[in-house]
Amino acid sequence: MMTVAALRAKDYKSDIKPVWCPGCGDFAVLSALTKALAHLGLPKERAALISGIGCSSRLPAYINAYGFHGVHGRALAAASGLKAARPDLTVLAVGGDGDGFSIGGNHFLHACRRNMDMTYIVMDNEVYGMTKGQASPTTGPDWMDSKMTPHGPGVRRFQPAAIALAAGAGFIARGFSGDPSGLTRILASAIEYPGFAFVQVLSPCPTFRPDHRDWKEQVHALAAEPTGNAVEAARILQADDGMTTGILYAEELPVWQPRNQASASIVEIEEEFRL
Amino acid sequence: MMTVAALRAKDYKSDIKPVWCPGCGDFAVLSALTKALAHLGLPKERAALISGIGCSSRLPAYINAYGFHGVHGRALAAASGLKAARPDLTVLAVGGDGDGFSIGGNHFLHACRRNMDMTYIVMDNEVYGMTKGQASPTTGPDWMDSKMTPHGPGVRRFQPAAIALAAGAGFIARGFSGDPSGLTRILASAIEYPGFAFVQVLSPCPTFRPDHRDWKEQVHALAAEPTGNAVEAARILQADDGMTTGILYAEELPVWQPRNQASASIVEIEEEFRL
Amino acid sequence: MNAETDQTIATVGELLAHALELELESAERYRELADAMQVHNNPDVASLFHRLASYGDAHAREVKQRAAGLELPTIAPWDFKWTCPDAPESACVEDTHYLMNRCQALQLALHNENRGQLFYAGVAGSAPDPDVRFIAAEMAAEEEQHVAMLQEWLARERCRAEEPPEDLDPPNVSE
Amino acid sequence: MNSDSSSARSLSVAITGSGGSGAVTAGLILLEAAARAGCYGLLTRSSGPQIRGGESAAMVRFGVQPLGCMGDRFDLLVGLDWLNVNRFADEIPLDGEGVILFDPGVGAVPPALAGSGARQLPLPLREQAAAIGGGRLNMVALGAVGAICGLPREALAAGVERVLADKGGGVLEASLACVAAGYALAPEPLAALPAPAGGTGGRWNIGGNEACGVGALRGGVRFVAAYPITPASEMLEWLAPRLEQVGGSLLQAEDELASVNMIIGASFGGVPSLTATSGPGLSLMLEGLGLAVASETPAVVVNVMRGGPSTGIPTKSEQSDLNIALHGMHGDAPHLVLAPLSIRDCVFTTQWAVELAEHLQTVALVLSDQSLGQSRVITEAPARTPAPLARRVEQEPEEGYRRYALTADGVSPMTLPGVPGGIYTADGLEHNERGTPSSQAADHQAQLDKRLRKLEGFDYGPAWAELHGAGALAIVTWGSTAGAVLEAAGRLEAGGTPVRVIALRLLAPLRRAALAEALAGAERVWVVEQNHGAQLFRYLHAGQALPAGARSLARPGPLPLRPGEIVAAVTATA
Amino acid sequence: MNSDSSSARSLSVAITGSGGSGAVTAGLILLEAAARAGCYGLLTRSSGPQIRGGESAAMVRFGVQPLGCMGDRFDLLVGLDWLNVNRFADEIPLDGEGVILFDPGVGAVPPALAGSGARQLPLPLREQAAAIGGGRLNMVALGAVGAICGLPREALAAGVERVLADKGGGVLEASLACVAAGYALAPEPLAALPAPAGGTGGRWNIGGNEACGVGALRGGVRFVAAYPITPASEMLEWLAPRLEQVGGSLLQAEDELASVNMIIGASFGGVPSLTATSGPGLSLMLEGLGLAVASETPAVVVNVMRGGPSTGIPTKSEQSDLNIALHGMHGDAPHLVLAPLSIRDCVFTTQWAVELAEHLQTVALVLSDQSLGQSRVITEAPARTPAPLARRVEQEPEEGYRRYALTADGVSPMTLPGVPGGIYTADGLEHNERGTPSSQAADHQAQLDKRLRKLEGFDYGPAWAELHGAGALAIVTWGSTAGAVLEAAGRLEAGGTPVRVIALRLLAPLRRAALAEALAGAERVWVVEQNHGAQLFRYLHAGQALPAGARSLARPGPLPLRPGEIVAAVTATA
Ligand SMILES: Cc1ncc(C[n+]2csc(CCOP(=O)(O)OP(=O)(O)O)c2C)c(N)n1
Ligand SMILES: Cc1ncc(C[n+]2csc(CCOP(=O)(O)OP(=O)(O)O)c2C)c(N)n1
Ligand code: SF4
Ligand code: SF4
Ligand SMILES: [Mg+2]
Ligand SMILES: [Mg+2]
Repeated sequence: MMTVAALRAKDYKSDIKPVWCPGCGDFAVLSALTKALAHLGLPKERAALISGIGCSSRLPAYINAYGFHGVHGRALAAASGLKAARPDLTVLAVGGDGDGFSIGGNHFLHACRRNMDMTYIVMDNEVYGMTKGQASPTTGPDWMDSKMTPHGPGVRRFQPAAIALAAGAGFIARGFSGDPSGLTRILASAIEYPGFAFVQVLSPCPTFRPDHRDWKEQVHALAAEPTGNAVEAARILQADDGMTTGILYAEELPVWQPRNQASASIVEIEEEFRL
Repeated sequence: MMTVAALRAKDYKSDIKPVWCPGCGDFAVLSALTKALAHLGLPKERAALISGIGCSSRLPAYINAYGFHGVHGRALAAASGLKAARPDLTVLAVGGDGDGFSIGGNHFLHACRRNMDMTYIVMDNEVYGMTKGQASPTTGPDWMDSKMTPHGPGVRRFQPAAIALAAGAGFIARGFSGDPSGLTRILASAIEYPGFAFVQVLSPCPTFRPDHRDWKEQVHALAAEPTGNAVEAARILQADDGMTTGILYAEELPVWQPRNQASASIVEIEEEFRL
Repeated sequence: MNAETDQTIATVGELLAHALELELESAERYRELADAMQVHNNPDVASLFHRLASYGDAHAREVKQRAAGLELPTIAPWDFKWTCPDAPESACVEDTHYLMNRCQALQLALHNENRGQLFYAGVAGSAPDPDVRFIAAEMAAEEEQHVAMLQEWLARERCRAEEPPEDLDPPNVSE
Repeated sequence: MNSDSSSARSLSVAITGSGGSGAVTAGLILLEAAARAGCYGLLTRSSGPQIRGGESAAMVRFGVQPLGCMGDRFDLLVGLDWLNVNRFADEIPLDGEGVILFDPGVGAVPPALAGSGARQLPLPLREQAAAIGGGRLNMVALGAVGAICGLPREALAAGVERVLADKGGGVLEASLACVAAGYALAPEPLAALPAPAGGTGGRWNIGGNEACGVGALRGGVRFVAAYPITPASEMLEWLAPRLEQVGGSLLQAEDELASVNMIIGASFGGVPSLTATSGPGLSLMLEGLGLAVASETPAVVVNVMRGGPSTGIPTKSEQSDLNIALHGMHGDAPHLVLAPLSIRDCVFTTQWAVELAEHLQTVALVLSDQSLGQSRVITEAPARTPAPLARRVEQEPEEGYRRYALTADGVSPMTLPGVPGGIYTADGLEHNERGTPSSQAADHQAQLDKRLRKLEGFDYGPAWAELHGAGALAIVTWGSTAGAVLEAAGRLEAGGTPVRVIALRLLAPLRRAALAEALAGAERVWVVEQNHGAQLFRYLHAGQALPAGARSLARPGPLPLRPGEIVAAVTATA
Repeated sequence: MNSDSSSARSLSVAITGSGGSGAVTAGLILLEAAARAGCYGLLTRSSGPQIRGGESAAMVRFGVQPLGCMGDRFDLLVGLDWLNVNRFADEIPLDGEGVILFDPGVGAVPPALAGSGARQLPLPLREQAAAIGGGRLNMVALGAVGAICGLPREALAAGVERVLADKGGGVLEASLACVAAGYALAPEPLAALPAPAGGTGGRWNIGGNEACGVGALRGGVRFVAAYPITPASEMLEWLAPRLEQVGGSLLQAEDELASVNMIIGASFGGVPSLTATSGPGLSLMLEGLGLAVASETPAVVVNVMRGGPSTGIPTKSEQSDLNIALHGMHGDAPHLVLAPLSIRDCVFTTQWAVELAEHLQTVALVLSDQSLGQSRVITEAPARTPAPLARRVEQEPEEGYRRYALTADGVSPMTLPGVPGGIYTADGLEHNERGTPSSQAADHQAQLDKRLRKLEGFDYGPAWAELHGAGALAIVTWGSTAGAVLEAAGRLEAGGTPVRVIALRLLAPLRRAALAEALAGAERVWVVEQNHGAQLFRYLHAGQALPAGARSLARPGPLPLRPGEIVAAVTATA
């Protein structure tokens, strides 16, 4: 009960100063994540953060935990390998909407199916921040501010939550960087969830999407309790406007983790070749 | 009215003999597809079939139309490029469950979203036939016949139809190679559909999945009319057992096709650089 | 944004836990902003935020002293009883810009201190426990001083609207 | 302060400042102004790791002759502020002849710069800017720079008008006023270039990425699929609306695996197609490119190189992707590799690459780099080359048409979807002449021979390299480094050492005989390139194209190779 | 019929037949039987394009000395039927000394075979098989082959028992009866090998893919992520259950982009990790491998080469992935490339690759190929090598730990997640010693130098190559081709021409000094390899490691290089 918490959020912050633009939503994600880690009291050297490439993917270096800043789109693959080999670690994959849903879409699908015990945080700003503001899969069809898609991408948005559900994820949540407490709570639940926990964070990019100031007005918390019924969730998520925050679906599903129980020596195994 | 069709299915068959195992479901797909093409009366040189790698991906060479047998998993990408550049052609992408849902999963997601006017036929045998019988994304978690996954893949099946819907496809159907007429009808509708039409064909691999002889008993046609309501479809597909055949969802959605209308000469464009 | 408490704060321990969180959070956030400004070559604003952060530190120390001997409850980050999205005194990140000037930074700080003040005033007005009300009122008064101080600084600042708001240079690209 | 000692008389000015100070904008205006004054010029830039608002530097060099590289030193450094300026110390070499212009109000010149011994020229820039509504320090500084460099007032005004044309809100007016104030502020011109001969007639102000875009359009590219990546994105952003104007299109793909396969699909459809990327993206494209080689589908990739390996140094230039470009595909997969030798040459080389790829039904990789792609140049308008090489398309195929027929020149006539009687299935599996998969030794050998023959046997004409001079000292180089090498050669020649320069534009297939001829009689051979592994040097040795005693000057990025460095290297052992 | 003329006295038998005829099973039994009779042996196979039920051929060679390749000719061809047998004509060279064994009931020997002049030996195989319940022609033929080759009856029976051990339903019994019947059917032994010295003691019957698996386990690999691909899948299928037995695991990934990044993740976690693939998969892994190089994360890839480019000839062998293995990553990305020299050597080379990758914190590519991977050998049990090179792990890092510290040997001590005080973020961006991203020239140069230094400076000992002989004629080769080269050398020596053979196991970094020493005094140097582009020849020239007059014998697959072909080439110009 009544004690001052042993670890504070700032113990999980590294001494490297973010290169993010002041005002970037990712600062709030960094802060919420450190709070969630502190709240859970995880020893910092037992957590590993794996990312791809993008502004958001710079996050691991800002956290005082082991980190791997890999290549664009492959954070989930590297995280899955790490978790398979080192089930003792708390593994978090983090990145952006481009990293996770454009180039990394396939790993997203298969990580949802595979349901390894890890957390995946996508800082969704509906844009490629790092490369100067091109449309990402979550960008609306009519957004015309990128010269690469002068008429707007013209394509239906990628629906991360609905796709995660169809792909088999058991924990699906959406947070908003403008609601740091709510986000902290979601992140803590996600990390605690035994299995693949997917958290989409609406994390605005004031530099390339100044229009997202509106998000403050648009987000709304899930009215009901999160459902554990996938069919019901499918209906809800298909109809969702993409701005509903909270834990949208949570259900415990069989977790995949390789069975690595030593039972033979190599010499024994090699016997099979002997004449 | 009562006339003899000008083109018969066999006009769409090439003179190359399939390397498929006798009994392979893909023969029925080949046959249904040539019938559908004949029924639609498409000039054969105006159709192009694009595939990846796998037993099923060998199909283009067996059809008397232009074909591209590309690399594993990229059929939809090549098909999209072709359609973007040559909107006048009837473009079909074809392949297997490994090709389309494992290595090609990302292009599947994005082709569904992009909704270009083409047809995608996946011959789903729940196995990698070409490489001798490993588990594919649609293989059940407990299938233990591959030495690569001796305890079975242990992972939830990939749900092609539900994922296609979540990703934004407007035409989603499932056929069965054991029901050639039903399949022909579906394929003809898919080719006619203006947009991205996805057809999953349950096409058994007697060589590596002899257990799929059961499919004949398991498939069942969709009871109701296909819905055009995505929310309703989400509910249905999430609850679906994967063996329902028919057109599962069909709704016209905005088709993406680049606007390539010449309006300037290169010399005019170059003016911008002149001092 | 509304800085009222959405639930009642019942005990002195709870109030002090809130106060401590509020000050630590505010210091942390100002420090983060200071770093961001440093990284973005805005040393004036960076030093201002550093200064504000050090006030937060000092206040946190005061609260700790006040709490000496008391056991403060552990409150999950999301269970703090304020309805505004975050601790009242922590700056709203999305309102910052690398070209912001001291005036804008002070306005942002003022806004936060105001919210802090309102928070304590709210508790002082509504808590059932008179001890809680008393301490909260004291803290509200303290916050009022901060507000006054910031207002004074702001007045000293020759705030000019014509400071160029736009960066004519293109953004950098990387990775 | 004196002008450059090289044969190309020029002035080099660096403008530095932190986010929002407008260093780059000032640089762009200075370049345009110099151009309007009749100069040739070059602008490169550098910046910190921040996305927005970081420190940046614009480096402008202008002079009376075309410029292919930055100089060894700077005549003038303008510090709009000193925040984080140390980052650029390596990039902006100053010496006792140089001048540092600054406003004393922004603080004393930092030791790293002051230590150069450059003369300090404090001017009340800020005060002037403050006096003008909406005034900015960078514009006042720009005015002063213009005066100091002896640029006409009107040229500066014209430059401001062009670069800030789109800005509203009185920015233009305020800027003009600031420039005028700055101009008035400056002392006598400290340096002036001789009045350039001729007008500015047909000259262009163009960046390398745009120039590749122009080359692509000229070459006939009408479809581009791509995924954004630094430093190639500007090419795509330039192309997207313009392709549409000429009846083509650009598709932003989900990743590079998609983009390369998309252009292969489009090209199979008969539309010349291209993608642009940088190292990490190129890595992902190799499987697709191998397919294009094997299926003989034309495909062009412009790879704008950046520091490697892996994510490396994305914003800086390096010539370290030669290896992957030459050898990155599995199996024996001969293809074309080209490299533009200057920003202007991006137009020609890209156009040529497209035409060659189309004609030879193969992959052409164009190795541009960040130093070309993200820099701007003032140059003569690139000449339009006549009679493009076209794709050999069979419009009325004969009965028994064989897509992969074994022809004497190795090019098998191609049909396009839509052509009756030309139906075939393209394949990445080895195949016979009809395209049917085959694992027979004879088919494999025949198709491998054919795919090599069409490349080796083609007559590429003189464009395989730019040749210069005829000394006993030969310098072989490639791509963007050519500019610095040519300037070094000019200096050596001015100093009495005749030099021959062989700047390779066509890297693969290696024109061994032509190179041998170009090297004939050379007594000392140097190979100059900007990478760590001496990739060209090794490649030339691999082709037995270098004499035994050849020497390598290979240095990685991010700093550009400078003429003086090259002169020093090749003369040190003379 | 006479035994091979080479120094290794051996018999070569091919068994062909269409789907269901059991040619491969018969071959596997023959190999095992020969082994039990005290012979060394080798089995390769070939098949049609059908997935299942196509024509196939098992080629078995056995003899009294270890065998590293197939011979130039076959002593005996057994035709179980003649359907599509022409496909194998190139692969099974017959001559007038050879014998063709068949049942006349399956039809006359096809002209392509009959034309060889081989003696025809019709036997009533079918009749015998029909006489036995569940009897099969292939087993009768096998019995006859055994008798013809002079193999003891018991050895055949033991072979049948081992290979068919798992089959139920009387298959084993019927097969034994058939073999006995066939044995009785045959005429006198037409050939017999001299009684082999020594027993079969510690010998193994193992395939190359399995051997790589053994090497991986011995090297400490405990995590594998992979995506199936021909001809590497068997390695994965062998490893999956066995990894588990030693406390590790195998994860079947969604694609190769995933698999390579998964092993990087696992390796970052401290677990030695590996993936196996073939050309198309390797192409997709290059970006990930560049990341492993830059972030200094150990990673091993066994690339089982097949015919290229693109999908190429997936079921056939070729050594054409040397280029991509050496140079396929963008940027300057030095790493290790190794190639096993035989099936047996797959064990050592893979183990060594793992240990080197771990120790040097880099990527090791192992270039196996289809001819190793999918063949089986009877060989001495591979010796266990002692004292593995381990990863340099910092268990108790000091304050201020620097992950990428600049050390004298270039290896920076690594911490693993879980170690307090060792926290760092691995990065593929260029970085400083701490791992913080940096675009400064000094950091880039220092880290590039370090990553090269750790590879170049390491003492690899004598295992970099297998050296043999000391003639004035030197043959340099690599990988699987070593077997044919060594046999060719044996023949040349038997013919009075001393030859030295340098079979490279470590291809990168190139051990230039050691190679120069090995080549010292050689008057004629040949470089022998199985690809179209003379990739090794060019690579050695690139490293200036070959004398000017060196000659290349490079020929693509699918046919294996044969000893006679090599002898002919190197003596033709003698
Ligand atoms: C293979 C590859 N392709 C492209 C890039 C260029 N690139 C870097 S980050 C990025 C997109 C970043 O967008 P997102 O993931 O949404 O992150 P954000 O910057 O918005 O946080 C791209 C395309 C790359 N680094 N590697
Ligand atoms: C990049 C790459 N990885 C792996 C392979 C090997 N491969 C060929 S086909 C195939 C799977 C085929 O499965 P599927 O698509 O379901 O087709 P099927 O044979 O079952 O019809 C694989 C893994 C390849 N050719 N290329
Ligand atoms: S560009 Fe956008 S996403 Fe990137 S740091 Fe700046 S605000 Fe954040
Ligand atoms: S292996 Fe299976 S999928 Fe492939 S051809 Fe045979 S039956 Fe069809
Ligand atoms: Mg983003
Ligand atoms: Mg399949």
